[in-house]
Amino acid sequence: MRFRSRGWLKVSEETFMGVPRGKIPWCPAIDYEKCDYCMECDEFCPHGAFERREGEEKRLVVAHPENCVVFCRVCARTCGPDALSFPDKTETLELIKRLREDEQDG
Amino acid sequence: MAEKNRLVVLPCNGMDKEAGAISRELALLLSEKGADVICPVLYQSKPKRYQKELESGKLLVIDGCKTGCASKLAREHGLKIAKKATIKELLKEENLKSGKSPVIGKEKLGLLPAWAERLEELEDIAAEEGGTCFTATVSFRRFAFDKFIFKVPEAGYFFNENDCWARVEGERARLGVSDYVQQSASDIIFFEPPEVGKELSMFDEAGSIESTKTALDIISPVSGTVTAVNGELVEAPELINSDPYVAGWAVEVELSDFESDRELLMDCAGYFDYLNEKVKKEYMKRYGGK
Amino acid sequence: MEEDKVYVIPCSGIGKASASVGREAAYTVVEDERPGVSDTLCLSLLTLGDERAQDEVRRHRVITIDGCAKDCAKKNVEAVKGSVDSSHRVHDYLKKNKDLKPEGVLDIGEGGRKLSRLIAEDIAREVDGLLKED
Amino acid sequence: MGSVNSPERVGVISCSGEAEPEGTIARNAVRLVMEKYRPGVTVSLCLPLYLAGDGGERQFAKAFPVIAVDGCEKACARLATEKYSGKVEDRIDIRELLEEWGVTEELSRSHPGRLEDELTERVAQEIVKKLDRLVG
Repeated sequence: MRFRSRGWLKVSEETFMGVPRGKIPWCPAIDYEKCDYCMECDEFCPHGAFERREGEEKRLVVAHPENCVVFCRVCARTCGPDALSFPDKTETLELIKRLREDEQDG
Repeated sequence: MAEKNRLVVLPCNGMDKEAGAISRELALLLSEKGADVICPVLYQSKPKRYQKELESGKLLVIDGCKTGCASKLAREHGLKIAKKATIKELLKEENLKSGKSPVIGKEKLGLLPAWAERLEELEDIAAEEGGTCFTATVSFRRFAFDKFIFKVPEAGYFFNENDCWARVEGERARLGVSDYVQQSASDIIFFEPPEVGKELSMFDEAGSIESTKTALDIISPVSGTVTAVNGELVEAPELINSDPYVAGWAVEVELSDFESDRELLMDCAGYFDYLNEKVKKEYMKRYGGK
Repeated sequence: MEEDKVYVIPCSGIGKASASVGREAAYTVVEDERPGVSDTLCLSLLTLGDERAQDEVRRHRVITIDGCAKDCAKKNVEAVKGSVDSSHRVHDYLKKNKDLKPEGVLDIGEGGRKLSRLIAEDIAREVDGLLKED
Repeated sequence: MGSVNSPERVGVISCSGEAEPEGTIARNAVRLVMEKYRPGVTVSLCLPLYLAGDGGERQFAKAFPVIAVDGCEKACARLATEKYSGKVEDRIDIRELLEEWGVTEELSRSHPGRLEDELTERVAQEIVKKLDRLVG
């Protein structure tokens, strides 16, 4: 499965469900023990969460976690060696609920 | 013959695994108790043969495994599935697994009479009252951006910020993706449905779609249990492009806690404004605010 | 129906690679596979109601190829003569050949070219069938 | 229907011209302008969608200026726009241009080679000129 990034889908919301996106720790984590740098995830992600680093030890990084769409995990499916993991969804949702309350209070 | 509520059983009849053999055996046990049995093989080539039985009785579908061949067959022929069981799940309840050999194991044979009784008493999956049949006409609000026209329903739908909707009627909801997803993903060529019976928490994946440009999950706006998937959509995923809010529904669920889910969702008016902003912002980001 | 030729009419889609694939398939049929017995014409002439083009379409068998589910080619021909003899959607081929995703609008790439050949083969056979019928 | 709420934009509609080499040049030139030379400003309109689409193309052509890029004297792109939406702001006739440039070689509609590519580039530049005049 190969997909090219297209600008049309490139969107990073400043907030998600009323919470500043930066406060929600949702993005993939790369397990560098497993990653074989096939770059399929980067090829796929239309939102530009990943970035390639030529000549560095870690040739792929999650450079723009804020571009990652909260609750989207599709890139993990493109990963052959299963090197991508995401935060726990239920915990993330609980956190968002708490932050929403804070936003409303404050 | 033609008494109402008489069971009409459509088993999977899989010949190559134990689960298939069990579904066939169960159908035969039920037939001894007076149910009509549809042979899925004959039904495929001569569906008319069973017309009378199907018109008069209530359809019980027994699938062997998750592939759900019997359910698919029923859906393809537009049959209304009243009751449904999956052998693998019944086995799981007993902490048993389906064997690879098509010969039914002894310990499992012993369970079958009790299961047959259970299936006779099985409750209908579709709510019969309350009119939860999603047939009401939907009207839309529209806004234009460039040559694109975006549609959002006027009422009855709830959205999350992943651009997925839930159309809620009573205790049930249909789920799908919004017109925006349809337009930005472009032509959709695959729909991978979730399992019927799958428990969904809010924001769980309720199936996935793939277009010529990208792939994405349908992220459920609600929590509940999947009671049906849109079989037509598996055959014709482009329905999401032509009619994302009605014919392009993906999944039907029985809601488990809509009152609390709803606090986190946008209603139609809210989503209309949200989408308007999103489209504009996206454009600015792409072209630097020209 | 006149016997001499079958029209193979692709859609005019400009924003999608699948439309380019459809056009490529049409050219393959009318130029390489079945020259002389098949031909194409500009869909826009039908959209506009050009009399000569409409007349051609009415007098001959027509096969359409569409790049998306909007079915412009099919609909525009149907608007002239009620029906088409056969219609194809590039995506139906893509569904069966997932690995042949076309690359871009201007260059459909190797996958796109293979896909267009599959469509062209089917259409060439249909052209033969339609000519025999007449 | 909500109002059209987008910044300055110009629609460019290409003749569909499947049967003519000028059609292939027209389509590819519009695509070049849209992708490479003036992204963001250029919105390409698909001609048969005037008839088969959801109304988005017609709506757009009513609200924004449109340049018609025609392959030949039949001027489908211009005529279709006039029929469904109103007048065009500017127009190009590729066959006319080719005459002007003294191109007499036979061109291919299906296998564009170096000459066709070069002509496509030149037509794209013509479109850009007209576009820039409109946007100011």
